[in-house]
Amino acid sequence: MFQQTVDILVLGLLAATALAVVRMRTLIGAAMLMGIYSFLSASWMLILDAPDVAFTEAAVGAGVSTIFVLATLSITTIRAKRQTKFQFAPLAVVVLTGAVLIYGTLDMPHFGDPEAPVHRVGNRYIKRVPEEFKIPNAVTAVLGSYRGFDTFGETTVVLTAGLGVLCLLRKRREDEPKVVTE
Amino acid sequence: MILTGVMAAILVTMALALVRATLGPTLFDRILALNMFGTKTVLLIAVVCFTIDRTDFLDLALAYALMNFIGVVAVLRLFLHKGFGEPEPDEEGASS
Amino acid sequence: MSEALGLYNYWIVIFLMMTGLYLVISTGNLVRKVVGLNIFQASVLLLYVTMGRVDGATAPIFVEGRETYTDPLPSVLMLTAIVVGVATTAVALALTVRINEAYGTIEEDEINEQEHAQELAG
Amino acid sequence: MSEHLAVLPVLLPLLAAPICFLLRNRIAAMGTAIAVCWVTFVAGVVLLRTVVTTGAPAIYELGGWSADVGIVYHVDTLAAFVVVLVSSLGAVVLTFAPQSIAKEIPKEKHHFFAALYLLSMAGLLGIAVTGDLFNVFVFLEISSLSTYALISLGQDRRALTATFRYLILGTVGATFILIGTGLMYQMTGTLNMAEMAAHIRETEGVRTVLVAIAFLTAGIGLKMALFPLHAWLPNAYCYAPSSVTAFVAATSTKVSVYVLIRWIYTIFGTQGPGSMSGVVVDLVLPAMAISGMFIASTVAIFQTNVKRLLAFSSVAQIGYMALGVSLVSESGLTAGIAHLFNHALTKGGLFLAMGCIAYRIGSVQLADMRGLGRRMPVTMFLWVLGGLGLIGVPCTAGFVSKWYLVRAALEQDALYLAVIILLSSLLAVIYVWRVIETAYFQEPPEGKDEVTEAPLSLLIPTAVLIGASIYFGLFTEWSADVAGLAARELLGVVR
Repeated sequence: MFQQTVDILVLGLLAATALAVVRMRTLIGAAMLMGIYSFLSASWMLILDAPDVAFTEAAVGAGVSTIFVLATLSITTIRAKRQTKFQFAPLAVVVLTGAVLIYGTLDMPHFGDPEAPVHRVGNRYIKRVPEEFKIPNAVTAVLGSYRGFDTFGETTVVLTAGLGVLCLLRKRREDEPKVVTE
Repeated sequence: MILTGVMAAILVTMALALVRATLGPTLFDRILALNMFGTKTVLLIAVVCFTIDRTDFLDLALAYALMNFIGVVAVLRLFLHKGFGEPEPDEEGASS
Repeated sequence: MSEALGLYNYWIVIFLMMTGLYLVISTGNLVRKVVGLNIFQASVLLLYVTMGRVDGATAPIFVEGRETYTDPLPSVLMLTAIVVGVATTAVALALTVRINEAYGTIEEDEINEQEHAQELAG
Repeated sequence: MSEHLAVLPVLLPLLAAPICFLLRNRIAAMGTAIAVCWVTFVAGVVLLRTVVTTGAPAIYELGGWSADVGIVYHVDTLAAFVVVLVSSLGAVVLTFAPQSIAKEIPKEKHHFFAALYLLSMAGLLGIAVTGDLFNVFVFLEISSLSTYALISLGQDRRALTATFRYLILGTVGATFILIGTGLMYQMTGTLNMAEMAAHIRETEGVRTVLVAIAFLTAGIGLKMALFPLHAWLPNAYCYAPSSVTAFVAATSTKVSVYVLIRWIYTIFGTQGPGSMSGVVVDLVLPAMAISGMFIASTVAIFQTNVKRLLAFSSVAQIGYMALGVSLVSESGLTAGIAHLFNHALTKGGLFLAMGCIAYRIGSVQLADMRGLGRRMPVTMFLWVLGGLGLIGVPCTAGFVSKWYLVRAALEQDALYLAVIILLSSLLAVIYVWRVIETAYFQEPPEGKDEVTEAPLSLLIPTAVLIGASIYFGLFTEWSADVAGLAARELLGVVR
């Protein structure tokens, strides 16, 4: 009962934050609400017994992403144009996509079901990690060894993004971005 | 039982902070709301740790507090010269 | 009733994802687009983490006296996805900075106007 | 050495990328990158030979963990074929690049170009060989992020906005793929594609899996620019640096088509009990493919920028591949796979020819190409050969794959499909003819500097690709036979 009440409350708060981000007109406000959203989703992850993700989301999602957005705002502009007219098409796309997803949930195993097929590989890890590794954290073992190649890929993604950002923001020596007339 | 009550109180406070962050109107209001929200998250985590009986996760709360602190300092540094007092411009042509 | 309670979490997560997606495709401001993308991706994390949950279990960090643990694999996948998300955000924001330098605005319609003028001139 | 062959084509460019960046010297960086690309190509060819001669897929367990807990590389004929395709085109285009980017990219960014190019190639190769669904997502993001950065190197400021649009749509596509992967994982409890396929047969008609298929198809459709989802492609191709356009056009969308084939045939299954991709294959894919073939070709006719003309032509050609994939027959799939390869050669060659033209006249507008047939005879001759390949004239590679496609349509008594294929080829005749007419039968514009032929270092790679597209049109043993072999493997017709 406790679990369900907390679920409903925290999820409701998350939904309210997401709506507030959409309604938010000022850019700094949107960035801050994004940070709040990340903090809140990180708390919910902890309630769902995923402390490792909660930790990373708080540091990377709430911390780094928000600061990136705010830094961008501080060197570009904090002005946002007010959206004049309401567009129907995006809402239609989103409602349709959401309806398809909800249709998909109807056959899903229920939340928290220990018999759900999703735990097939997870249970193998739970069984094998204490035997094969001397560390208590199963997530670390999977991240570092069983699926270490994904982690390597993840590091490469960071390298790629770093190179991309450096390449984009490096000032050209000769000139500013120019208008090429054809 | 008492933990449930505490949890509910924290969630209500979070909702109030969210309202302030949404309404603004000044940048300073938003930064304070963000900071307060972060503090409430730290408390929420502490309560959750006791309810699920894994007090070893209390370390997480420490990390959150740190993130919160750094975040607010960073925000204040970034907007040092933007002026916190006035409502933010949200329209083309509004004074900045 | 149990149907609704068992799937309630998923439905809210879907609502969150769609809110993010709506912001991405409806707004003309580049920074708000990036914020929307962030919300969209952060909500997908919740979808995965929700799947990994097991009733009555505890986090997959082994301790004495606990037998059931939640699924570690969704956590592992989402740790990767968080980093991928922030990497994408960084590149998108760097592009926004450059676009602001080149066009003097981060509003899509104003950029389109300028591009149209450039097309006619060239 | 040989037991690590499967992982070698991915690791070589991946590890060489940071080295290229750290070298900082642009000549050293580009030289290293070119050398690594060619070594990767050799490794890819050896890998394909091994897979074809042993007759069994090469399996590589990363970190020594077997498929039930770890990530495995699973290289069958199709995967090895795509590895050869990506590495060969990557190597040829990169050989073209140094001289071309010298004019288009500021000198201090050349080592970035080399590193990002290698990362993009490594990402694409990683997608080709992996047997793990989540690993596909990770490598897709590596290749996408580096491609965004490469496209943004374009000279025109519109390259930035084109990249931004590509980034938003590409990330939405990738997130759709992530959602689809999550739903598949939720219902099967595994990420290994082979194991997933086995479990999916047990869960016949589960609605969650159907939705997962829809999301995976929509996501990869965005990435491969399937017709109504192609909005990012024309401007991205148009304003990217010449060599980037050639590389991306030749490899990136093709690898996405490969991913679609892999999912439909390996995971979802196409026939027998428990096959789930019915609606996608029967209805969605053909409809998108055919509308793309017509509408994109028609739009291409009205373009005044030749690079954008070729970009719309790419959207149309993706339609041919998707149509071949959707026919679910040996010749249909062979046609799709062969067209993947043939179109990569042809379009790669054409965009390189555009690079030669941009190098000399500094523009890719149709109006500036007037009379170019006399001033740059070799380049324009190569362009014409490539254009004929786009149309599908006999003796070009484009003909071979379209021939297979028509044959597959006739096998299924779908005469209307054969007619549609021929009609849409007529549209290709029109847009290719517009360029030929401008280049050969119009007077050069007055008052412009005299233009000479492009330097050999640009012409030779162009000639290699165009020549290869003619070669594989005349001698089909290699390309079409390997494609046929891959198709039989996918359909479960064991050799």
